[in-house]
Amino acid sequence: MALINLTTSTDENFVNQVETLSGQKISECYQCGKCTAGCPFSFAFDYPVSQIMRLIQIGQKEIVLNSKAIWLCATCEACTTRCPCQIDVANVMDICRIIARKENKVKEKDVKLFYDIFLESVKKHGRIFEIEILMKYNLKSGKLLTDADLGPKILPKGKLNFFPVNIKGKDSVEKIFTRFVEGIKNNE
Amino acid sequence: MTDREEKISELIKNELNNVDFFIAYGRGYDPIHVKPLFVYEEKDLDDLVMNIFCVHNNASYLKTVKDKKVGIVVKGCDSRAVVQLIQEGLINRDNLRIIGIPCTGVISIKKLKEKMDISRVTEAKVESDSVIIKTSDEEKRFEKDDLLADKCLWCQYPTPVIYDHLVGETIEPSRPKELEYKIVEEMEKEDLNVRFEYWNKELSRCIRCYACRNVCPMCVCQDQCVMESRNPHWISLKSNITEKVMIQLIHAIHLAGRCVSCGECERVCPMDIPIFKIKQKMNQIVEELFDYKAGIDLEATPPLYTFQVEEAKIKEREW
Amino acid sequence: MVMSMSWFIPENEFDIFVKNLSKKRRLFVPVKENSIVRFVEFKDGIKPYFEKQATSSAKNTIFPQTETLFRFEYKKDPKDLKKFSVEISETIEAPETVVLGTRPCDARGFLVFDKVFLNPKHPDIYYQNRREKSLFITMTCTDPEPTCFCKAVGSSPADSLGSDILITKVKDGFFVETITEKGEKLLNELNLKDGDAYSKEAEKVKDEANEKLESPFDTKGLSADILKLFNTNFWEKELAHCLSCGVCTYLCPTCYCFNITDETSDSEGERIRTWDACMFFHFTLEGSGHNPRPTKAERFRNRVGHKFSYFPDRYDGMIACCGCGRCIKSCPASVDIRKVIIDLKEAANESA
Amino acid sequence: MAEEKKEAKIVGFLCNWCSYGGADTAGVSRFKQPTDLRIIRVPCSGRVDPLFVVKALESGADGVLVSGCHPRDCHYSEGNFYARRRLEVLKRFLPFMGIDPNRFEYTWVSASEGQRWQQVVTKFTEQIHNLGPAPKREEKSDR
Amino acid sequence: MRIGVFICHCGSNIAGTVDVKKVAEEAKRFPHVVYSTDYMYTCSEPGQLEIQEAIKKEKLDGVVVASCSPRMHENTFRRTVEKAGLNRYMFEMANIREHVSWVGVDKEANTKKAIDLVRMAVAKVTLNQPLFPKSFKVNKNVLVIGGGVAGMQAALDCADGGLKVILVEKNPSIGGKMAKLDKTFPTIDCSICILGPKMVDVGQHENIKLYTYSEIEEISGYVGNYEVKIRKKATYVDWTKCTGCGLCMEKCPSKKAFDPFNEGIAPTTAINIPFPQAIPKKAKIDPNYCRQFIKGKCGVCAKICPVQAIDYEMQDEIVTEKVGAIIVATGYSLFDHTKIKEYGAGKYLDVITSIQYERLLNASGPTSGHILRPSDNKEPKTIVFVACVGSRDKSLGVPYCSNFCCMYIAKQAILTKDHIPDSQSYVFYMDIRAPGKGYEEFVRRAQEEYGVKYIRGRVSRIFKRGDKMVVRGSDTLLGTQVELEADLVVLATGAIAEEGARELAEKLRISYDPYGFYIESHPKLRPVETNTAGVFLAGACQGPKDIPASVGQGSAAASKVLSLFSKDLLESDPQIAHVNEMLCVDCKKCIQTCPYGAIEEKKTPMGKIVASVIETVCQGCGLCTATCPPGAIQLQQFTDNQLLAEVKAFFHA
Amino acid sequence: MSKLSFAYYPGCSLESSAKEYDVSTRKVADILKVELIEIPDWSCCGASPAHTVDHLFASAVAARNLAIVEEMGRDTLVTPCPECLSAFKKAIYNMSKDDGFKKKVNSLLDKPFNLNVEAKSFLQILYEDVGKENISKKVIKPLIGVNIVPYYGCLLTRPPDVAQFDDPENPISMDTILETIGANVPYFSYKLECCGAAYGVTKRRIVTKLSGDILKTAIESGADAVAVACPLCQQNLDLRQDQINRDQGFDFHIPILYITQLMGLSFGLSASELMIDKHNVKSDHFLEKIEKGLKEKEKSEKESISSKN
Repeated sequence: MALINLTTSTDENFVNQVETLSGQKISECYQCGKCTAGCPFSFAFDYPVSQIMRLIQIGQKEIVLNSKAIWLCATCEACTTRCPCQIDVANVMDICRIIARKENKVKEKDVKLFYDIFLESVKKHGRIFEIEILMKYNLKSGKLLTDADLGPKILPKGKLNFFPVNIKGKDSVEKIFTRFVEGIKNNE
Repeated sequence: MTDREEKISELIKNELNNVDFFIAYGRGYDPIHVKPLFVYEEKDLDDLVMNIFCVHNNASYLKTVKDKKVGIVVKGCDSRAVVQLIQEGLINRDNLRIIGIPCTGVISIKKLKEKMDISRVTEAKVESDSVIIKTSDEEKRFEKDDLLADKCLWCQYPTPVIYDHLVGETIEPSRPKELEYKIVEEMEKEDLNVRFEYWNKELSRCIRCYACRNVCPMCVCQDQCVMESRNPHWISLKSNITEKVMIQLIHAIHLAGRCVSCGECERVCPMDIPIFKIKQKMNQIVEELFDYKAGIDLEATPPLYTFQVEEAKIKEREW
Repeated sequence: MVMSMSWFIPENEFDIFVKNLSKKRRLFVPVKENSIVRFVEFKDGIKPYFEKQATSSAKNTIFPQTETLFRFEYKKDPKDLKKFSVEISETIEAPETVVLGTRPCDARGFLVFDKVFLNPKHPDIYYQNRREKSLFITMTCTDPEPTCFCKAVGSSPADSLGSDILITKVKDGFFVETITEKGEKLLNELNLKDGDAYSKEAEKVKDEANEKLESPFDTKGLSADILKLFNTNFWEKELAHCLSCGVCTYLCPTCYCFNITDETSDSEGERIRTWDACMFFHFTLEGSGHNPRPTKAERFRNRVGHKFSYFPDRYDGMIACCGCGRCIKSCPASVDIRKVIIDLKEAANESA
Repeated sequence: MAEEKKEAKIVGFLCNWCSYGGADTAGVSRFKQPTDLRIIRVPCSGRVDPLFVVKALESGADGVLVSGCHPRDCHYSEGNFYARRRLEVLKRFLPFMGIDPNRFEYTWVSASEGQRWQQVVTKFTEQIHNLGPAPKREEKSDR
Repeated sequence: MRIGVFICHCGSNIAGTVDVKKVAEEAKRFPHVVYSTDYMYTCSEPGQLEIQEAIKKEKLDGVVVASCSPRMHENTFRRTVEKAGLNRYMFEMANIREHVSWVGVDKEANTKKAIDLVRMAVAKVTLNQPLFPKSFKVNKNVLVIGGGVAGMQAALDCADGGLKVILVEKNPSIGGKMAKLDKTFPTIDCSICILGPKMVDVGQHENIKLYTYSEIEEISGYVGNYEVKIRKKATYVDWTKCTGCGLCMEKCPSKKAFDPFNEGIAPTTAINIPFPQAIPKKAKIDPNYCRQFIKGKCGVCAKICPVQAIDYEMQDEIVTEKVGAIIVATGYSLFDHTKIKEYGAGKYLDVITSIQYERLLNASGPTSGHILRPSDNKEPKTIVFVACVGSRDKSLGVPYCSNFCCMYIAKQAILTKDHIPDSQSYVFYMDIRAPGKGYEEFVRRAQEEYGVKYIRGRVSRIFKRGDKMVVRGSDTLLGTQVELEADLVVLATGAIAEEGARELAEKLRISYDPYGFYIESHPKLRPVETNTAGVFLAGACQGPKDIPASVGQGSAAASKVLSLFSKDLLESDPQIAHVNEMLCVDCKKCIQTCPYGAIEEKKTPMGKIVASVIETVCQGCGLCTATCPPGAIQLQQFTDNQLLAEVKAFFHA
Repeated sequence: MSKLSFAYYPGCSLESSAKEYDVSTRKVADILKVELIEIPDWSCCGASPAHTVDHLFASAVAARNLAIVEEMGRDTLVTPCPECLSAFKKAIYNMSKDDGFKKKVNSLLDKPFNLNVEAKSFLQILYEDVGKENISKKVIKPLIGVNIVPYYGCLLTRPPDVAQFDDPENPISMDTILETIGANVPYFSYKLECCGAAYGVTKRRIVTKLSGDILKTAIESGADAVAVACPLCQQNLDLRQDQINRDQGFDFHIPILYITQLMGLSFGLSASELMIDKHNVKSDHFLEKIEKGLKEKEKSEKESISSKN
């Protein structure tokens, strides 16, 4: 890790932002490492979860928001369940993703892309359309062959729908999306 | 005499040997005014009545006759005062003989007064759900529910909660409990300043006669009450609004968690000030906070004379 | 007493009469509030209520529940803080006052007050000032109630004693007659119609009213009977249901007892006079802690005794009760003073 | 200037062991506070009869504050448990009589919590200033 | 009255932001004030002299000093006025330093506030009454509750000082936790070897009366005069006869009884002597396992006992003792590790607690000091110690540090290496807390000399893989997950309050913190006193502490008792409740709420039943005064009228 | 037992890739007399993608369905899918904790959700409402002779404040059901370890590592099959088993079956009825083992009867 100049890089607003949005008091973390110890994704993270907590404590916004870790957390809740300080750690990770998304800092583009396509599908049909999601993802990510090997395994089973299920109330679902976006605009 | 009156009369007759006197209800100066009847000997029973006009809470007298053996006729609401007094150790159950009267409600004279001139009533009777009042010049028939005291409309204790003898069958509560705090809720629809002025206006009529306090079965200080004792000097003897408000606040606070909702304070007010509302607000708070109603459980403790280390409904760090 | 002169106010002009009365002076009228009626100062928008006897008497109009007798202030000598003087400022407040709508019983009540407060040897200047500047316009009681017993105490529904003006409701309006000079002076100011034409009708109304009422008991020998039963347990049994509150005394037109206390804050204060009631424990509580009337029976005995024995014995047989029945009507425990007296006489006879 | 600076009439009942000590700690630490509050020392918040609050409000207080040891920390082991119940009841009761419940607060401040005391005083004083002077009852002694 | 007012400048502390001259001038206008002045340092000797002179010259009968907090100098000035002949309670203070000059910046507003505070103090002192303390005789026996090392030390010190000591221990033997330990840190000396002689001293001291297997049933009274009811639990063995020969243990057919002394790591017999060094060394029957109790027949011990001490019909017995002071030394318990599901909740045989491990290490333990793991009695080679199990864990309700775990882990790791030279120990820790004398060096030795590997991070999960226990933790220094396959896992369970601590506190009327540890009077200056006069604390009942600290507190508590008992008479604080019998209506509310049981009913000569304050029991909280509806019971010096006068003085200014 | 009846939320996966879970759930429910009324016009719960956008938004997407259940007059939403379950439970939890949040959520919705509905997993219904006694009554072909390890995944019991079901560290609901239907349940230390969840598409390496560890531990525990209650877990462990083998160098062929499928088998339903044949990993061997176990049991019972005779 490069030198961190705490004088110039500490962002107290970021600490407050995370605390407010998550409802968690980050300073309660005393770095015991139990979250990291139980995190199934530790091996894949660039910063283990306890270090993410630490980085938030000292206001290292850039490092946190640009980390892979926040995108690779699958919200399995092991950390939250075991935290001796009763911090909802998974929620904090979630909030970091949300902030990163808002600030357009997305280290794991593919993960975000997948999420976006997923939600697009929900917005469009009211439910997700699995094949469409996979195809779009492959196209947009440029990883055309993602799970291509699975096709022959699953397609013959006749389980996947080739046409989307459009629910009757899909308008009302779409309205959740539009109202939410409007709400954000109005707040700004 | 009605059957019920015969029965009560008989019971009192038999019990008179066990007590110094019995407190029942007797004929007053007209058919709608009943008085608390102190029975010392059999002949006093000639005056005995038991009807829908027996509004008084006879338990109000118990505090003044602590050292006597007393018999008492109580309705459901009255009995709660008896329970509360025993619970607080203010009277001794062993000194009491209790005749319980299941009750479907008593008349509010104030309500009746609003509906007709009651200065010359010659006869009053109840026919199923109607009340018929005859005066020298007219006869009027009312729906019973229109005349009942407010407390009767949400009564949950039509049958006394404590008694040695019960005259009549147990009555299951049938009135809607939701109405209990209706008068409170209606008041709370108003803004703070409207409430402030409301009480200024209503309480300005107070003449400091202390009837509300003296009739209150739970006001055990009586002659030593701080409302008039001047020591400690909580209030002066002035008849200004501040002191009048203070009087009601003292009453409410001293009664918090002890008030049995008999409504006597308001009934006796010669100036018709709606002070029962104040008590009911306190009762509502106590019920909400401590899940407690006074005068139900002989073993309970009034909530302000005890505590829980962790209070379920009081937030600790709000301030 | 002057010759009575009479006027007439048509029904629809009565409001104007009321308003005119209030122009130069303080006017008290009975007003209905919730289910009760009491005397309050008239202001625009107030609707007087004359239909029934007022719940409380009119005594507050000249004998307020609280009055400041004087204010005082301790002043220190700045040169020697141990030395101080007391400055006293008088506070008699006695505006011209008219009380409209009293009943004969209310007006008669003040005669009892007068005996006490206008005692020539030591008149009470506060009462005296106000009494002199007050005037009572009484209404004939055409509708006596079953609790009324004014006849038993020597009055009647059309009694004018104690009033300055008497008004009697006749068919089309109000027949007005002056009883005192003060009354006449006032009515002369007001420019009313002549009332002679209605005097007969009014007399009839009064006679009818007087007939409506009977006397429930005879006061003869009562004073002695009370003294006879003084040390018996009659009182305790008879008044067992009394709550010892102040309703009867505070609504009573003749009860005049008071208390005097000082209220001080910092170095100034006031001496106040407030109503008191013989039904209260504190009424006779002595500084030592001793109380000659510790129980309610003794206190009620005093009330009856005072009204029907000690007061008449002292003041030429005047009974300190005007029979208005308020104490019966408003008693929370339905104590009936008539019954007490009837029972008392019976008990006195029996013990004889 | 005098207008702007007009002080509110605020009285505080503080238990001797915790809150009065907390106010002392705030003083020793020079934690600046608004000057409106006058403190009355009582041995325990359990000593505070709710009637004192009522009396102060009726006497013209714009705000009343009661402060004691944190529950479970009472010097007299139980006093503040009773206080908590009684003051909570009072707080809920005042608005029924038309008295703004925000004119009365009760709180727990320990002897070591000087900073907390500063915050409580500042917040409460601000709250009372925002409410303005308490409405006065019209004293027409109606004779 | 003639009241004098003295306004202190406190140098510039007050005078800097308060116009003290103006305050003094203004005070002259207050009723009853006949003298008012300001002074640079009122608390200084000349300042005090000035007050005394004024009292004499101006014939003052009340004094108000406006200066610092009464918590600072109330007693100083009370003594001052007393020396001038005034009753010490005819004095009030206005706190214009801590509450005014130090917290307000606006001099004008501060001055106004100071004037108000002085006015309020004057209004109050006007109503003050002279009060006089009462003297009462002291019973010089002392009760010590708890026979662990702290309680033993306290008992011995008191007994050596000539006091009669009643020592109550709830277990069958004294010795406490220390008796179970193998060695002690940082000296690695044998625990029972140093404790044993002390236990014998306690057992044999002529001034110590020992009640073991006994509990406190009820405590009443007050400092100098406590009455204590003690429940002697039935042992089913007549201890006056039992010689501790142990024959019964040999023959008892029920051999699977739970052994609390060995922490359940091995069974014992239904009739047993807890351990060889027990004091008193007497047998007792555990009826939960005894066949005579379960099946109604057996009676082997009764037959075998050479002195016929067995009594199956024995009942609990209540005895009463009178004492003048109480030392509470009830110790602590250990966190129940079965609450932690991710560590197996006690289900894995090879995950044990450190106190169990202590018994495994101990030569008189079930394995005779050989470390054998419970599942298969094999010698473990890889041992993992997990720190902070039930410490520093908010989610388990134990946010505090248990104080001594770091040290005993180091000790156990060292001993492990001594016992099994080819073993490797690991310690998962978060911080090492070793602030005592020689402690840090000790922990360093564990790492440097004994090769114990310390891993900084908490363990997330323990599970079984084959016959190994997998410990998954993190190494936060590396920033990574780590996993260890251990033969034995030792959980360093933290200290929690003793079971029943809260109930005992309520009996003693002392306070406890949210975790059940007892609260001392002052955390720094009165560490072994409680807020209840005559009750003192020693050892871990006040908070987790190690042996030297516990012993130190035991001695400290004993010295407090000795100094308390150095007088034959005690004085009671007269600032207590007083009943106006005329006003009392016998509503009993004060009796019901008094936290001290200091109010009783009595009959006046007139036959009236009224409340009556037991003056020596009343602590002056005033709850009764706030409770009494007619205001009949008044806390002197804080009466309703005095407080109302203060309110009035402020609002009617 | 009176008939149980619930509002049923299958969720998107159960409509397509996890159809067999839906089918087996409905069949098992039918046999156990649990009425599942599909929520009319339900929409996607939002799952974890919605949570990365905004919690308000995520709660609204979920709450739309809860509001419909309220409209149905039902008080419980039942879903087999833990991901959906978690979305609903979190919405309810957050909304009931904070009134302001609730108001904001409802402002995004056409119809407000008034918190009169709770969400439960179908597993919870089986374990708590139906109970093992009632399940055992329906077992006609107990799964004798096979070892099955239960794999719960992350969200059924976590975080405990939200989930309010079973033990967060050592759940036993599936263990109990498996034992009830006759299977042998070996100690399995990976009950709760994450399979990699939704990263199957985007981060295959992560999934194959985590899922591989689970399979490895299962096989070391002696499992013949893994019981699951989550469509994502099933997909990762079954559909991706070949990817796992390839990435991690394993050669596993262990059937991954829904708990409902296993129950169905014990209730006498056929493998094809339960769509067991639609899985990637063949279950033939596993099924044979069951048959064999049954036969052996019958045989031994007969023997014991004849020996008694």
